[in-house]
Amino acid sequence: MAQKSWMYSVLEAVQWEMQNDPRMIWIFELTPPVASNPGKPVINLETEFGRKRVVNTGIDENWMASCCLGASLAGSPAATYIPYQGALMPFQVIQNVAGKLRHMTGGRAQMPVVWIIEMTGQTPGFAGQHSCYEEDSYYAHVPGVRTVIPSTPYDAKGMMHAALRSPDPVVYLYPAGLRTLVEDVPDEPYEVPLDKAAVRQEGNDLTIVSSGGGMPEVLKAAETLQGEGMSVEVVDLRVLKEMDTETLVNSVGKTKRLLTVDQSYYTLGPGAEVIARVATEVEGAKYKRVAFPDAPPPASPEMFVWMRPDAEKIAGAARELV
Amino acid sequence: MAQKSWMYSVLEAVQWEMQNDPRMIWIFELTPPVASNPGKPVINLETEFGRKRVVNTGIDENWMASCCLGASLAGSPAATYIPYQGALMPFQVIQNVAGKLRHMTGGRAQMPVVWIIEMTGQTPGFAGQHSCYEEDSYYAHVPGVRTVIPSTPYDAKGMMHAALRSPDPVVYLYPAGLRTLVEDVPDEPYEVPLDKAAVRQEGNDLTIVSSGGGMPEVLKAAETLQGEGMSVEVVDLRVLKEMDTETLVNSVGKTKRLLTVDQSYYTLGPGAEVIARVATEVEGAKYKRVAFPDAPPPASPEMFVWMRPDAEKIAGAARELV
Amino acid sequence: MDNTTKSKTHASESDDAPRSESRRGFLKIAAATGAVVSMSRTRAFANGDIGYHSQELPDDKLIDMYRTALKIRWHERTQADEMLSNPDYRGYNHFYAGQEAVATGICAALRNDGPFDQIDLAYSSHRPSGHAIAKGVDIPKMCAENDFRSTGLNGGYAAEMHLSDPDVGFIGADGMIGPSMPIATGSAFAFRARGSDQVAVVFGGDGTYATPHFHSALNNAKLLDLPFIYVLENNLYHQYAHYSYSCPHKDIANAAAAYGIPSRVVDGQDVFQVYNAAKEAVDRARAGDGPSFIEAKTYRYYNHWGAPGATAGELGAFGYDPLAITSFRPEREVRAWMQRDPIDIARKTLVDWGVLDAAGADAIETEVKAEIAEAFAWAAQQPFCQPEDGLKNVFADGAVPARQFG
Amino acid sequence: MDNTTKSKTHASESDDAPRSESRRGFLKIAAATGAVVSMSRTRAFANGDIGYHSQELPDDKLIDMYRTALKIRWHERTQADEMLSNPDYRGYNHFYAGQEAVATGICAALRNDGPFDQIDLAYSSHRPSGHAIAKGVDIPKMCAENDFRSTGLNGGYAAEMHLSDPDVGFIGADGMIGPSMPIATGSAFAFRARGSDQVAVVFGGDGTYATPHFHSALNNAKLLDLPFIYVLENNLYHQYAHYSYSCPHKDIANAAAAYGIPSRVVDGQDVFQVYNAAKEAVDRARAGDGPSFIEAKTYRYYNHWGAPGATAGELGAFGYDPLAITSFRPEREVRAWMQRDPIDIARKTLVDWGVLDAAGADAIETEVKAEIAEAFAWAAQQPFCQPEDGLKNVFADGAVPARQFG
Ligand SMILES: Cc1ncc(C[n+]2csc(CCOP(=O)(O)OP(=O)(O)O)c2C)c(N)n1
Ligand SMILES: Cc1ncc(C[n+]2csc(CCOP(=O)(O)OP(=O)(O)O)c2C)c(N)n1
Ligand SMILES: [Mg+2]
Ligand SMILES: [Mg+2]
Repeated sequence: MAQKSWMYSVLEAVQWEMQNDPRMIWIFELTPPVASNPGKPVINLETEFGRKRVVNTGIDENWMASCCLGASLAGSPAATYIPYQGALMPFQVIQNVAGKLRHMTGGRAQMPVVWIIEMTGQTPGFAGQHSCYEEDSYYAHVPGVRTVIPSTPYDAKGMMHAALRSPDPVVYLYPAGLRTLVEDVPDEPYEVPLDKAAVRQEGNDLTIVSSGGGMPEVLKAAETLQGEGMSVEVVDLRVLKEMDTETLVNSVGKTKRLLTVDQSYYTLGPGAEVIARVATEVEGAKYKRVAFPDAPPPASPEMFVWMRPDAEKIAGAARELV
Repeated sequence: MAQKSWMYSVLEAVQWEMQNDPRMIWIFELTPPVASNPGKPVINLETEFGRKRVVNTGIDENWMASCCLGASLAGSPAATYIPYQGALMPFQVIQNVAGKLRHMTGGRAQMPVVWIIEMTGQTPGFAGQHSCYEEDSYYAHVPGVRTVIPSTPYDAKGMMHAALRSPDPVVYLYPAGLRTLVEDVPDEPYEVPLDKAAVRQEGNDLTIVSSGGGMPEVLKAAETLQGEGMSVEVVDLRVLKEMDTETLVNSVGKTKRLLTVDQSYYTLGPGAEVIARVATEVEGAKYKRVAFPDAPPPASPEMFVWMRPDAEKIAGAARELV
Repeated sequence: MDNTTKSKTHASESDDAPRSESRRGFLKIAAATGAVVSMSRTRAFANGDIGYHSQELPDDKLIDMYRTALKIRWHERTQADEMLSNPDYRGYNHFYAGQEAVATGICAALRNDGPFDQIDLAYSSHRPSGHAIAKGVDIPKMCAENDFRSTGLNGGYAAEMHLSDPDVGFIGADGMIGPSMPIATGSAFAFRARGSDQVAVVFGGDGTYATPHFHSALNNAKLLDLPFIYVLENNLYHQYAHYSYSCPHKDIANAAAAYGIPSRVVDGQDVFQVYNAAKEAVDRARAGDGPSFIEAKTYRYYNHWGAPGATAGELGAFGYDPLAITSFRPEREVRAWMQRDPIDIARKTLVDWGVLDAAGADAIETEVKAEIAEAFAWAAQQPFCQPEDGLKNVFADGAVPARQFG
Repeated sequence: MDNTTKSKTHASESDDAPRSESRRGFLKIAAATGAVVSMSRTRAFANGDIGYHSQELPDDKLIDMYRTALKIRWHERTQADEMLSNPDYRGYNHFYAGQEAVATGICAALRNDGPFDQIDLAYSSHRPSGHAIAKGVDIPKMCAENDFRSTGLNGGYAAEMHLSDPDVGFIGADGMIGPSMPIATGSAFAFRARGSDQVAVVFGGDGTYATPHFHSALNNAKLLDLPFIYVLENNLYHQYAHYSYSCPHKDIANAAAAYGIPSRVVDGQDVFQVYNAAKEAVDRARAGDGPSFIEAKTYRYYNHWGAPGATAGELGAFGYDPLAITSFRPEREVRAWMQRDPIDIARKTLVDWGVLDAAGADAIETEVKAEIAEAFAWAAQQPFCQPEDGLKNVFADGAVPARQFG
């Protein structure tokens, strides 16, 4: 057990799995699989496992993702890290091949593959393509792929173990804004299930549901609101596919107030699905959605910071709802 | 005015625009831009406009879509027909370039481009990749692109004129199951706006909202229900981006019952957005969603037909809701 | 007249190719004279620079290849007849007839049974029935699958375009043009990473050339020296367009050669020449010497999809294809290619080599026809699928909820 | 010592290249001896088979090219200094210093003003400042844009990676690697369809080779004979990887040549050689003779992004790049390339040709420095953006609703 960052926690899981399964491979493009953490050994998958199992490739994210899929079909667990610039390059092969292949083959295809897909959206100053946060929805509509979005180092490690051991393909979203999070993470392997939301804080007046890069600001807002005497329940989706409806319905059944928070674009952001699932089950509840507007993120920090949901805006919406 | 099919109506609009703007181009892959209609001249864009403006290409839908985008940036209105097999091949360029470019350039980029993207999902017997119906959600989450999905020949023609004249990029979804629809369509050009839903039938007990390939079965169900004495309001979204919230809220404000119907997968199907938009505005309403399950469509007709929403299932859900 | 029974005479009458008693001699002389593939001959010739691997094969292996090609052919013909004449039959196909030598020759050079971590893997296309049979899938189960039966190879989920049987290394068909090539390189990547001598093969049409995946697959296969073989079946058309609409090369193999990948053009109508090329490519891959590209010049006897223009009981489709709309392939082109039928060529060669006599060849054909007829008969007796099963197999465990009822 | 002022002496001391009084003679002799690009010389040489188009240019055009290259250089240096020493400065850049001759030489062969339906269009990359200046964008506005000002070239929406100015045919930068090439072919497609003699140019790095878009763009440009020029700036690295990690060719031009596209390697440090190649490609495109590919061998003096490892007031970055993590380019490599500086080479050549004398060249440099300093000063005075404007320009009309407040 030690304080570890999100990425160190992930690579620790990957390292363990690669040590224990000599078939496993890793493909990267710009970001070498290297992580360091105070008081812990540097992890460098490339030097540890060699350049046949861990390969640095050119700018072709669709090939990276496809290659991992093919490796998994040949019996090698496979993972790759797709930088946010290439986040949608492999979309078609994940949506139209990987997501359908088990079903299309009547269960014959086994695909122990994990695509770590970086998401951005956290940094002002980078326009459009370099600060968008939108992949969650695209991937969550795809059937047959488990789309997860851990928001803490602990979950990141446990879900990576679970993902690498799963025979199902996993889109593992990594909001780069979580890079700076640090928490106590066990050294030994453990699994966090790929189908459960987490109640981060219990409360009775209001349920706030968010995920991934939205969580830090939600937790900040919840703290403020709590200080003002509001009893806030905070749910971290963690899993977008299959979404854990039960946790959502139970919570809003109790609070009768649901605020969803997406860093993703408003239209068909994860919050839309959350509200739709709850609204068909819970009667008489009230709803509000906070999200990034349906506009690309502009370069100008003045514009961007105003558009991005943050703790203050979230708290404001919560006050209006309760 | 004559009875015309969906595709004839579309090509009539395209033909008119190409005749009136010699800069305009069309790219195709398998489906030559040819349509015939009883009592009307055959339309063949390739022979009429020649092989420089109308080009048959290889299997590279991303190039087709990109090429049209580049043509539009050079001042040539451009359109292409992407067959359903390639429906997501051009996703990244539409999502990450076209959708963001006007905004990223501070309004400098003009993109009079229309991507007709075929959707399937209507025919039993074709597994997974050849009978899925899912593109609506992927494209609707993209900002900066008008995503429309006309469901009648009349709208198809009017929206094609509007789309080709729009300086905004348009994803124009064509559910291939609508191929057989025929209705009276004017011969002269006219526009149907790219931002308005259509109330197909007025009623007070229940609002059913659907779009595209879902509409024929919804209308059939509404007829059955009407026959049973239920007063059903039917809304055809027509436009997924920007979705016409007002029409939805007005309708459910009146009926207090909302049933959404998607041929698309359940999770983050258009119905989720419809419910979420209404639920934040209308109090005390009740909701139900009918959708294709979160599973790829299987080949077996027995399985597929059971999974696909149809008039009977829609009517059943409506009865439960009211 | 049945072409196959008269092949020997026919060959001696019409061919001006050099002759020899022995297989080796026959091929050597053909090579020495630089004889090349020619459309005007019914006899196939070795490309001068191809090794003579077929001739070293034991008779039973050669006969197996002939039998495999025949199975593919009779599966095609029987299914076409079903589609054309049995109103209860629901299956469909992208027929492979005319191309049998390619699948057969390639798969004959692969390891098709054994533990999953030792066999070679084949990725097929939207036109998979030939590849599936050549790789060794169970034909009755495949027939049942093609007709949406719950006991089919893939439980009725797949039908033709997604046939898959990992047990024989047939990773499967794929309805999309393009994605399978990079995916197949991934299997090759895994083999190299594991230090395995397995090989990954992908079958793709001339239509795959234009896809962006062509570049991705070849570039990375070359950069990483992957044990990967790209078999491009150039049947001249992608759907209704001649390949010159999408490719500036006459020989697509030249495009692959530009990456530094050993690439060759092979007569796709001669199963033994295809085998020769495959053997070299497989040997190269197993030795760790990287990828190969094989362009097989071939032709399909039917239209792109289904049996439009075909007549029950007759081989090939010459008639109108309503799907083609504006472009048709000339009937004479079809007939010209049928003069160099891969089944005929295989048979003639084996008879010529003394591996089979006409009676033996006929007997095999009779056996194969019966086997295929039985496969279709068995398939037709199989149960339909349970509707609710459509919710299974989305993930490894459990089923997803029904959503269609609200 | 300022390299530029001593260039003439330096050249005469270290060069063993043939000499001639006249421009024409100089180049002819260089060509006749088959002199090729060599890293060990500071002097640039014509590739033997390149036409001598630069020499035919009027003096003012040649001087313009020198001035443009200088503008790019001083924009880079000034911005780097701002980033390194002005804590209020918020802009960033993917610096282009070292590659100035490429953008300058290419754009000098293009039509950069006139009505939109007559000018040539350039598509840039994530490293756009050089291309933007060479194509003629307003430098003060560009500086304002890079610092997120509302009066910037693109209203503060774009910043560096999306600079765009259709008025000068600069369709714009693109932060993604790959998509711009097929898009650029689309503009060329439109020109051909309209019977226009306009040309579309795309600038891409060596990193673009591995993208699937490389194949799409070249294949379709060739098939349709599009007036399209692909300028590949091979600066040896894509981000932190040498191009040999992603490309099996030493000369990427060979990959393009495989499509049947006229392709050449050019010394990317010599603006006049780049111009020569561009002129031929543009002439070919305007004449309807299809696409061209130009690989310019070049080098960037700074690290991939921003100014890590650089020192204010000094050209280039030699130090540690914290983003590189595991791979670094050798400092000696940087210094070796800086020996063949494109600004020095342009200046020396013009002095050698008698177009400029040292004093004239110095005067231009002084002017350019002042112009750039003014541009930055003006930009720093410009207003910041209005937050609500972020909701505009999503579509041509109106604004989208705010959603961030619930
Ligand atoms: C990405 C994609 N686009 C379009 C199609 C439609 N399609 C199916 S088969 C085919 C032609 C394939 O031609 P080729 O690769 O030559 O194979 P052949 O049919 O000749 O065996 C096309 C275009 C598809 N399946 N996938
Ligand atoms: C699709 C995509 N993947 C990854 C990146 C991240 N990225 C930005 S620049 C770059 C390297 C580009 O190298 P090159 O094309 O040689 O241009 P250079 O930076 O050398 O000018 C990469 C990988 C990107 N922008 N787009
Ligand atoms: Mg073909
Ligand atoms: Mg580079």
